[in-house]
Amino acid sequence: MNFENLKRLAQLMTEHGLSELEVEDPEGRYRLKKAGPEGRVIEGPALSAPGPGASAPVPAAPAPGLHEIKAPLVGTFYRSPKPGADVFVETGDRIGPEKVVCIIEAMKVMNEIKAECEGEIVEVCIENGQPVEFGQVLFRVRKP
Amino acid sequence: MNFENLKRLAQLMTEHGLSELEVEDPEGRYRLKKAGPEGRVIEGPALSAPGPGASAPVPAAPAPGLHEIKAPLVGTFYRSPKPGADVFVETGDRIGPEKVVCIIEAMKVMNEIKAECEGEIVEVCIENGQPVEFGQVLFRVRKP
Amino acid sequence: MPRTDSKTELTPPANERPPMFSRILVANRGEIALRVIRACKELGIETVAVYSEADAGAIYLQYADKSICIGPAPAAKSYLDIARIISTAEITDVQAIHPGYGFLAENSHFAEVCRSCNIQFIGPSPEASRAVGDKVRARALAIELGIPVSPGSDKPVADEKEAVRIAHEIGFPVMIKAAAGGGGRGMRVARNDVSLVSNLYAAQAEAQAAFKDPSVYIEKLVEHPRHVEIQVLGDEYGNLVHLGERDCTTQRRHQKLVEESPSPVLTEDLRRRMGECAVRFARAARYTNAGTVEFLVDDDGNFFFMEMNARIQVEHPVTEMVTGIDLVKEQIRIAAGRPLGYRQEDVRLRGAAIECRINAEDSMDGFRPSPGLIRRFILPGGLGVRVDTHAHAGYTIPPTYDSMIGKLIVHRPSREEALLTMRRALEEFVVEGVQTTIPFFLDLFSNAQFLSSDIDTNFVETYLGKRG
Amino acid sequence: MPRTDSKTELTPPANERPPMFSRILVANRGEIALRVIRACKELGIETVAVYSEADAGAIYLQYADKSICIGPAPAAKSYLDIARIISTAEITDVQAIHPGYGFLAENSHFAEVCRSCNIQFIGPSPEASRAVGDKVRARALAIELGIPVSPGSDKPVADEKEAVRIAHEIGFPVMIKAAAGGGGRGMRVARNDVSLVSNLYAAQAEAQAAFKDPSVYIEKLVEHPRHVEIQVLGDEYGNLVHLGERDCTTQRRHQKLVEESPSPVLTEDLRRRMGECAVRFARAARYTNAGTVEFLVDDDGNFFFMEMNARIQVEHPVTEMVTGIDLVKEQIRIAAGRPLGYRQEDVRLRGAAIECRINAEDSMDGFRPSPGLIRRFILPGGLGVRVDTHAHAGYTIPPTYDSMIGKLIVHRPSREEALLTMRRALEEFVVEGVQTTIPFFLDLFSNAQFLSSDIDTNFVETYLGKRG
Repeated sequence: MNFENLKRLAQLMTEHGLSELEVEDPEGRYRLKKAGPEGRVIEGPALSAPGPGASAPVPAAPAPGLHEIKAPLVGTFYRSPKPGADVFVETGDRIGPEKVVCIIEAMKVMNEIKAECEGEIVEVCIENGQPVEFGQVLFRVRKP
Repeated sequence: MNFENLKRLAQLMTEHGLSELEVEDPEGRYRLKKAGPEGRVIEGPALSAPGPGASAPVPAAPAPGLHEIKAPLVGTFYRSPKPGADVFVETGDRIGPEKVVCIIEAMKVMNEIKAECEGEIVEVCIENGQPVEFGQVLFRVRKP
Repeated sequence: MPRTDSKTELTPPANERPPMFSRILVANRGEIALRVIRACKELGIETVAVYSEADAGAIYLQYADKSICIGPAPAAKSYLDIARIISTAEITDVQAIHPGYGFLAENSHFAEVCRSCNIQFIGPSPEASRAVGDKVRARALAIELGIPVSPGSDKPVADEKEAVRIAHEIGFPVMIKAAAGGGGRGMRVARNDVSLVSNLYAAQAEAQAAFKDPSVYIEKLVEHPRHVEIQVLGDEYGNLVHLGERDCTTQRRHQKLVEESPSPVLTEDLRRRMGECAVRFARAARYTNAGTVEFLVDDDGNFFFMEMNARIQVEHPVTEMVTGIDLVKEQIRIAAGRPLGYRQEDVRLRGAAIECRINAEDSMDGFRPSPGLIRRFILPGGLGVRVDTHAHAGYTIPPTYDSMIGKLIVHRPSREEALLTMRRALEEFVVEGVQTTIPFFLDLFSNAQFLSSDIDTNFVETYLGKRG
Repeated sequence: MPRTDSKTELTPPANERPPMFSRILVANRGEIALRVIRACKELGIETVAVYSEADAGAIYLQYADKSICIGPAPAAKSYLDIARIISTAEITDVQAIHPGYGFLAENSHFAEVCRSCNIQFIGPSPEASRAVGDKVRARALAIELGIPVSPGSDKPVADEKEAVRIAHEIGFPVMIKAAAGGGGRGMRVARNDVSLVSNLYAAQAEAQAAFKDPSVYIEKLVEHPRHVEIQVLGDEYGNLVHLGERDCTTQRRHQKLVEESPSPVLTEDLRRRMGECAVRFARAARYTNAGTVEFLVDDDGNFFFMEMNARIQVEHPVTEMVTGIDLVKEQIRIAAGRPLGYRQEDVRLRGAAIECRINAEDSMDGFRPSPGLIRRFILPGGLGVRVDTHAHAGYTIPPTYDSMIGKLIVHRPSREEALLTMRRALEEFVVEGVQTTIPFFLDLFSNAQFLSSDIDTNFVETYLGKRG
């Protein structure tokens, strides 16, 4: 990717007060858009549900300053290695990247999910035994 | 990427008060948009024609400071009372509100159209014998 | 789907067949203007669309070969102004005018002006239009032809005494109707002498107020009536066929909301008899082009002639779906002097079709019109779904005209399947920015009484009353 | 439109009929996911839609009862990931999976995993899928059943000498084909000994590069071939019918662009014989559910078996229009163990249907994909028009998957009328923001050679070459 070009395009926008810029040439295609009150685009998918049976998840905005551990696959979420056993982690626990935080069962396979980050568990977002979809937030972590 | 062109496009926008600009030529495609209150993206009817046979009239912006005499009905526009006779008005003529400026024929009826304004005819917009639709500009008048 | 290669009885010699029109003016707006433009495009005919300032810039105008602004928003100065429309026809050099429905469609004076200007009016002759348009004449003609009408006074009742005499003759319950009436005003039901007398005066007062004419007449009330109408087509050579029925029992304040074909209550025998009556009536009125004969049908399968509509109807698509016949193309072909090309026995009804009128009205608030900008508009699609609409995301519904923004039509092998397809199509239909009748239909298509068609023309009002 | 009340020969006892599914997972995206959801809604079956992050927020997902994100944009980690899909099926407790077309639709391993997990795969059994999916086995089976195939080497040619011997045996021109091939790679035509030898090496090199397997075989070249395929449906009780043909001769680089039914070149006799061959093949392969047998047809009306596709095809709507049969519902019913409910003689073809694939591709620039935001999207409508699309104004076409954004299908009483309806529908179809194949189709539907269907599978490339 040509970052030099991108930078120059962004500068050009600032210099000339542009809110949107699209360039397409033999090298590629670029589309830039400035944030700001005037930059709101009304066009495009609205948030309102179009009909009955609507169920598309609206991703919640992440809490500021918190890291999210997300489900890397779809399956059933388990907080402990087996029924009755202690949970892998609890809120308040300090964790490291290698720490197993939960299991996601998919097709009878128990997949151990590692934290892959350092910090303190501040929220467990899913109840034990509940299904999770890809990308769903499992835990929130305050990084040190 | 041709930054020189982009810069010149951006300058052109500033000079002429453009809010959006799109250019497509053999070298590529450019789309620029200015920030600011006029930069809101309005969904809905674009200016481009959607299909073949498009023919909806795009109203021309009135020249600043000029008054327009518009067709009050649909029919055929005649500049003189009968073939071969002198025209009712010519550019440069000073007119008053009661001055008949043309005839519009509809269903064999010759409807005399009065100026309904004062001033000087600066443009005759329709040729003799041409059909006109409702609201079409017939004459432009500079008011005193 | 009848093919045009089958033989007919009555046709002009091949060398005398007039040529097809090369250019037509569409004297209407919105979805029916688009419907006519579509038919013309497929027939290779150029179109001239007319529009008022309220419709300037509408996308459907761009599908016409030419579009001409004819006046300001009020219909009286644009779509209803005969001079402006004829003048446009002359400057654009068209050979024919299609009036759509509403506006000038059943104005026999307009048809006469067209004729005097040597422009073909796409519809019945002014004479036929007048003959079927006058309710008293039409009823008399039906009686003369032996077509059942509901018994009644046939002319305004002079006084209370005559009213009671007639009511006893035909039997209670009776309907008191304003002679000049329409739209339900001046209409009263009486079930005994006492209510007859009191309602007689009330109806006369209402009629006077509404139509400046206190005349009322009396008809036997058809109880639990269903509105069933027969589509007819007739050419210039005396060929007349009917294309089955449309059941329009689902109405609110005499406005049709749902139409279907076939009717869930017609037997094959009843269909044949009603069809024969419709054709007999049209033939006697020397009716040509597309027309609709309306009947009421009671619980016992008796049917009663109401009136004939001398135009293409809003609900024509359900007939198109079950017959495969393009009614608007047929109108144009007939007006151009082409013979029908098929006989009654060639017409086959296949499957079941249902139409919902999608209006920009708030069905949660008394069907109050809801004009404005449509921000989002996602049409249903897929197998068995047809949509006729001039609207789209970004279209602004002007407040000036009627509130219909489209028609959703489904066609499936059986009524049961059609109902299911309609429901899922309604669920898919997304309109944001204005209120529509879609939520009303979603309710309706979950109502057991409606689904089993155990209804009469009062159903929707009763249902809404219960719901509200 | 066959009704389900006609009698069949082979049905299970009424008391042994398995219940209909109550919940199905749709293992696909875009228009075919929406197509399956529509069918389920009409059958009263709940749906679970799966989607990748690239499709998050798509409107069609909201028509499903539940939608589950299964992975990131790349198909290998979402729509092609068997474990993720099965895992979703388990957590959502569905009884069956509809694979749509593409992705896992013809993956017999996936069908096996479904079976082992006690989930009904909506399609043929893994055994039947494998039997028809292996080109060499399928060809051998066709020969065994007396179904015409184009003469050829039937197995990879050892060397130049063998190639020449076989070419002389079957006669020039011949086609050299990669054994592992597909999509036109490793395919060469030879018209004499010299070009055979040089093309043999070139094809082997191409095959090695493309498939890591240099094996090629030789077949007689069918000149001026038309691609005509037969739709079959088979239930679990041995009932098998064919639903007529689809003519898919209009292709570009082996990608179908236009499909129609009936084929403009098939006689009633040829249709019957091809249909019988297709059913015979399916029966021998113990094929159930919906499948398609592809043939080439030459100028003289000879037909040659090519292969059988073990899935619902993109172009299935044209068959639905002419037969009135909802193929996706039939797939679901068959998978649920329901008998077909009609026999071959109950299947009637009515009128003519044509489909255009509307792709987000710039047909002015080598059909380069054109993903991005659709700013404006106005669908054609009216009589005879069906649109299957998941797109709408405001929808962003992800660059990750195929470029098809919808299918435009028309159905009219005759091919001539269908062509006219298609042209006007294409003219109405407004897409702004991305380039589409609509301008290409508008050109095509004005081309005399195409309109008269005087074409073969090379037509589009020749035509584009001339046009360019």
